[in-house]
Amino acid sequence: MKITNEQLKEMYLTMLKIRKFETSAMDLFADGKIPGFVHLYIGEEAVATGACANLREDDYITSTHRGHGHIIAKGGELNYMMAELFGKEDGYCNGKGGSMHIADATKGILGANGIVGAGHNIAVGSGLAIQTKKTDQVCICFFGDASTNQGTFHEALNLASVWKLPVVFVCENNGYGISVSQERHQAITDISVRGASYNMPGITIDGNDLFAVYEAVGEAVARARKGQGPTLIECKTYRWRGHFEGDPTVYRPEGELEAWLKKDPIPRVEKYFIENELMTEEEIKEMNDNVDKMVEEAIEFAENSPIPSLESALKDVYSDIVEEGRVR
Amino acid sequence: MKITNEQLKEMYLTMLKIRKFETSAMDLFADGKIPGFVHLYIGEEAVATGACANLREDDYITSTHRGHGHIIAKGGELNYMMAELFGKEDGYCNGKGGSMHIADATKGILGANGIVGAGHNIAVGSGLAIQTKKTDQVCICFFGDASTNQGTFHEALNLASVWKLPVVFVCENNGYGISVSQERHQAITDISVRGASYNMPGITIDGNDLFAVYEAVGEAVARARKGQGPTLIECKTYRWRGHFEGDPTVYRPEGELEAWLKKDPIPRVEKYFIENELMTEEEIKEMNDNVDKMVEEAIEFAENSPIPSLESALKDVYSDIVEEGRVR
Amino acid sequence: MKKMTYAEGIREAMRTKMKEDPNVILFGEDVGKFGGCFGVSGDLWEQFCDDRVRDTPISEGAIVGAAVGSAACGIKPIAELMFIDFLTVGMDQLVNQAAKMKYMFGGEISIPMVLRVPAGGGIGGAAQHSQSLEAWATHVPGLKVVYPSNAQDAYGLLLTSIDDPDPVVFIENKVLYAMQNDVDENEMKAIPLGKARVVKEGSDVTIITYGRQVYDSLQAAEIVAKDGINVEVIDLRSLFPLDKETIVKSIEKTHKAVLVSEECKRGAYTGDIAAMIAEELFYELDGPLMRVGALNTPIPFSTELENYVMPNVRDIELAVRSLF
Amino acid sequence: MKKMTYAEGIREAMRTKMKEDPNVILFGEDVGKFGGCFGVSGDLWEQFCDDRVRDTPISEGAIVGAAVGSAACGIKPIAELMFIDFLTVGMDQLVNQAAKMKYMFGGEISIPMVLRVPAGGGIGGAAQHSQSLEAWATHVPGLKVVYPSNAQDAYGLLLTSIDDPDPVVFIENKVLYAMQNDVDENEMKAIPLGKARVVKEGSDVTIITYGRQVYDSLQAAEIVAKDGINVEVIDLRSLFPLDKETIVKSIEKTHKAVLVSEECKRGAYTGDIAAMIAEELFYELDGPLMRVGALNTPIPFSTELENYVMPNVRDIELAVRSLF
Ligand SMILES: Cc1ncc(C[n+]2csc(CCOP(=O)(O)OP(=O)(O)O)c2C)c(N)n1
Ligand SMILES: Cc1ncc(C[n+]2csc(CCOP(=O)(O)OP(=O)(O)O)c2C)c(N)n1
Ligand SMILES: [Mg+2]
Ligand SMILES: [Mg+2]
Repeated sequence: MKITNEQLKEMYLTMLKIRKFETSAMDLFADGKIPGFVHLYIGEEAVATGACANLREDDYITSTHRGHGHIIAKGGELNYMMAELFGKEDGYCNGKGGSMHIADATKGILGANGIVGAGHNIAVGSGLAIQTKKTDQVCICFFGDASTNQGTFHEALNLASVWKLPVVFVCENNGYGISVSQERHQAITDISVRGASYNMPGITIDGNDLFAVYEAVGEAVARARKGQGPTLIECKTYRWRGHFEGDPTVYRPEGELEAWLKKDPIPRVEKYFIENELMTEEEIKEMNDNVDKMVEEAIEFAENSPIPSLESALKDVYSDIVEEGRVR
Repeated sequence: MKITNEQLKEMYLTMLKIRKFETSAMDLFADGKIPGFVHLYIGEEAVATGACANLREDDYITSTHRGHGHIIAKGGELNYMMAELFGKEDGYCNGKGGSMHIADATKGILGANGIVGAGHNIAVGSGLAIQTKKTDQVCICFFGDASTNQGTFHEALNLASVWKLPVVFVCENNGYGISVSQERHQAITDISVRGASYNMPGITIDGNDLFAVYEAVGEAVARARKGQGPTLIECKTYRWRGHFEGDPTVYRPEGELEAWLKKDPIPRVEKYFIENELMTEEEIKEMNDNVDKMVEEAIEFAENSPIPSLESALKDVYSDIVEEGRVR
Repeated sequence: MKKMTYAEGIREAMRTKMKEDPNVILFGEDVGKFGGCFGVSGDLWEQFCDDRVRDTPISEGAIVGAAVGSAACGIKPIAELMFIDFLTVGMDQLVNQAAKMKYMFGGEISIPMVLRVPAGGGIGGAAQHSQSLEAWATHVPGLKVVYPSNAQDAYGLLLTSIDDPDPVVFIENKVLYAMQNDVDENEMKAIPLGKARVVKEGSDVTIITYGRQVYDSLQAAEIVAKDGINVEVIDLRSLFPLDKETIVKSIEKTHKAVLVSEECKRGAYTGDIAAMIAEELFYELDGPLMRVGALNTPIPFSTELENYVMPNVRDIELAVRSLF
Repeated sequence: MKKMTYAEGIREAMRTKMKEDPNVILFGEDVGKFGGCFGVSGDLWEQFCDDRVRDTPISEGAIVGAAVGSAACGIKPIAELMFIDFLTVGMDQLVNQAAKMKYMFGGEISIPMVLRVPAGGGIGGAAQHSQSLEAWATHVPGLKVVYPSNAQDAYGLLLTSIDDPDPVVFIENKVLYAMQNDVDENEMKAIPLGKARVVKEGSDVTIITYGRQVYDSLQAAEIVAKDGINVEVIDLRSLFPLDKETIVKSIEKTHKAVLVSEECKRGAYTGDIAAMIAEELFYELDGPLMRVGALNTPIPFSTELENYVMPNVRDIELAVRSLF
């Protein structure tokens, strides 16, 4: 699979958007501007970016509680995302969803999800819809290592494989489910071995290597488009922050984070740009500045967006029924 | 593992008890004496028998909707079983459970189960209890091929393996989940490959070969008793009858049943007895007659047992609360 | 007028919609060649083949989840669970996904799925195959809950449910499957959700019920009619949306009500309706709100015990009489 | 008197029982070194180590199932689900196994397990992390359902629940975790299930509530007291067994009732209690049975919307006033 320079720059831009969006979300949460739970994607940017770079706008993804990265990579707009994190009216969900429930139907984003393991079968359903409509779309299902112990993982992979559905299962193995390390939540090292249970190809790659992710997912997407069925891809990566903002990460062995910080996926691409003379230091800096601006704009957009009207709380429970509100 | 002659005769007796109990249940259901659903074990006798022959009375089993064979093999008494099938007061559950819900705590039988896949995690719990009490008991978990697509299978095997619980997972692969053949419910041939997903030993054996079952489960039980963790054993077998009594089995390819009838596990043992001069034809006949009598007695016991009192319907919902009944 | 069973009503509604719209598909355990555990899908597989009538593995989570996901992508899935008792296995997908997605996502995504679930006792199925769990579903904002009592309603309500943009839990009563009803061939059409049917008009007391208990209620009404008690019987047809208007009108007339369902009484949905009446129509009432349900036990296996635990005509009759 | 948080009350009850009986164990996601998502298990892992305080994989079915199976084999497991919303994932094991085993098996097997589940809104958790699902559990014969409102009750009720031979769903309110209450050190002992507490005596109207709404109800009572309305507030403490006696006595005195919970109103357990009152105590009532609950929507994320959807002091006040 060949990556054009344009594609690579596009991907780099995406990674920057994720990194900077998340860094801002981190600060805003600390400042008390974002309520609820926030799970950041910092350190894992290459996975969502490399994977989604293989998708068309009419392809689908399902996401997780740690969804900002997936959504940005699939084309989600920073303004609406940030406004949603703030719980504002102009947010993707009009303030009703928050960080864990962002969706964008127009971009095939079937939603972040607060239930670990729930996306797996939604992705299967998406594959079923594609197969029923006989199009060549695909769906990428993103999920964490710990979610692969959920029964839904098993049921989804089994069904996708029996029905040969166009779903690519992308596991983000960041070594932990909250505080529980992989070796304490499953007795295997490579989650990709689980593909064999469904006679499904399974591979393990370096999830901090944008090129590796792009390529592996690209092949799987091509197979899926051709009706050759699903694939399981395990991307080894690491989350830099705690599980959610506020997590003191007492469970991390010393030095672990530091070792992973060295594997930061972003400088790896920058180095490639420089070495291959695709971008200059200045161009890189400019792109960074641009993204900084985008994120600032998003924050401004979010700050300026109104608080949702109270009546809006009653809307969209059903398509056709709106119950009465409070008298108070 | 060496089998003594006594053990072998005991196992043969067990197989006969299962076969004849089930054949009677079949007739009684046809005669309208047994209400509800009845799932028969005919053809699969070697699995339960060979497996349970490795267990002590204080070991545990969990069973399924097709549970009669497991229960007999673990020492369940025909009288109480038959009375339960009739829904009578002297049945194992005082008529409240029926075919799908027979248990005998004194024999470590944690219950047949009407929910496909529910036994898996109950077995895990049993293993957890054993580990907590630090005894050398084990639990055998019986389940069908189609149940291995239930999320519970996955969660149970994963947890049993992470915690190294003394559970032996015995899969009865009879080729079908109701009307759906294995190739249509999963994309694999040998279910034992799924052990690898949990770093758990997995083997496939001929489930109609009593010796093979006895030996394979024996090794797994020994491992479990020593604290070396769980094992997955797939026993290939076949159910001679429909899924439940009344099933017209339209889904079976021609000749399939006939081929399996030839692999009847019972004559295989009889042949061994004769060839090795362990039992004469007459002794075999005598044992058969004895079992016929046992089953007849069980039917008589069931027929003579009273219908449960209506007030009993209100008992045993809780240990300490009995609500009011009907006024009517 | 022609005869049709309840199961046929359901099947024909599926056939009608599947013929009309290639995006309507059916899947579940053994719904294909086998024709469904209760024979409801029957010959649909022969007509629509593997792609549109699919046998699934035993994976209720995946069944409900696939319904949610495909519905989110523009398909109109009908998913069948073999027994409502197995909803426990696919509950997350129904409650946390299907019911909430439209709301959580600010209206972005609709889930036009139907989940068909056979419910109720009366077939010796014992504790894990006989439950009535409609109360769980009615308690979940975002779900619609339909429970037909006869072939014509089953047909008309399922047509509507399949077309409905929201997730519908379509509850079918196992004992009714084989029951034949007269259907009016000119009236084989969609029935809106949220419209109850006054099965029998009366002036003295209102029985509010649905599903199988409609028949028991009518019988009880006949019995007490001999003593001059004129019962009105309302078949709710859909539990949510609830036809409050019809309930209110009836109670304003009769000033008495008996609520009947097969649910175990504690926590039954009839309790919620009774509570609504006790809150909003209190001054219309001139007697206690009686409720008839199953006893608060799991459903026992033995036929005699099951019959004792389940509500019957006599229980309804006594509840009605207690008000006079 | 000393101060104790609700979370501490729960933790100390577990500690007491774990010290007393080696068969009491605790497991769930991140309950070990991490100390639990809400810090409830705290330092228990340090005291009792890996064997008795176990982190599990993310597998709610296995967590509840392991509780059922180990309880059936003579252990007294305490299983924690991180949020009650995840009950949907382990529902089968609770409803079809734990609740029914004793009955289905004719009394042969008991399931002395406790399932601890944090419930309710108020922390910006949005639709999938804020539900109140007690009504589901109360509708299942075989389950006991406990819902403490303060540290002392949490302690005493959990002691009893751990010793109870039947499965107990022990519901904890997230917002209360950090709330400090005065506890009477001489009264740190088991509280029987099924005994409500009259938190405030009154003569004019009875508020029946539990959990977090006890505090809102007391505040509302204070507000209306200024206008001479003397409210009695009952904290149910256990939803099943239900202390009917205390309810009956109070209503025989006040003849009016308001039922308050955080559940969305449709299908709430308060409806069942209201229905019971409307059936059995109708002639004691001299006004509508008022109910206060959350709106019938999923819980929205934005703080303002969440506050609007959730019931509050003003709603209770208005419900009380409407009766005078
Ligand atoms: C059904 C369910 N169980 C538990 C949780 C609580 N929870 C949220 S995220 C998480 C850990 C998920 O780990 P993993 O799948 O590896 O994803 P990561 O957070 O590492 O990206 C847990 C336990 C949940 N949200 N849903
Ligand atoms: C959760 C659940 N789903 C579906 C069923 C209906 N059902 C009962 S047995 C069965 C097939 C089981 O197949 P398998 O596990 O292979 O066991 P076998 O019947 O072949 O022994 C099905 C689908 C059930 N009882 N429980
Ligand atoms: Mg992880
Ligand atoms: Mg099978």
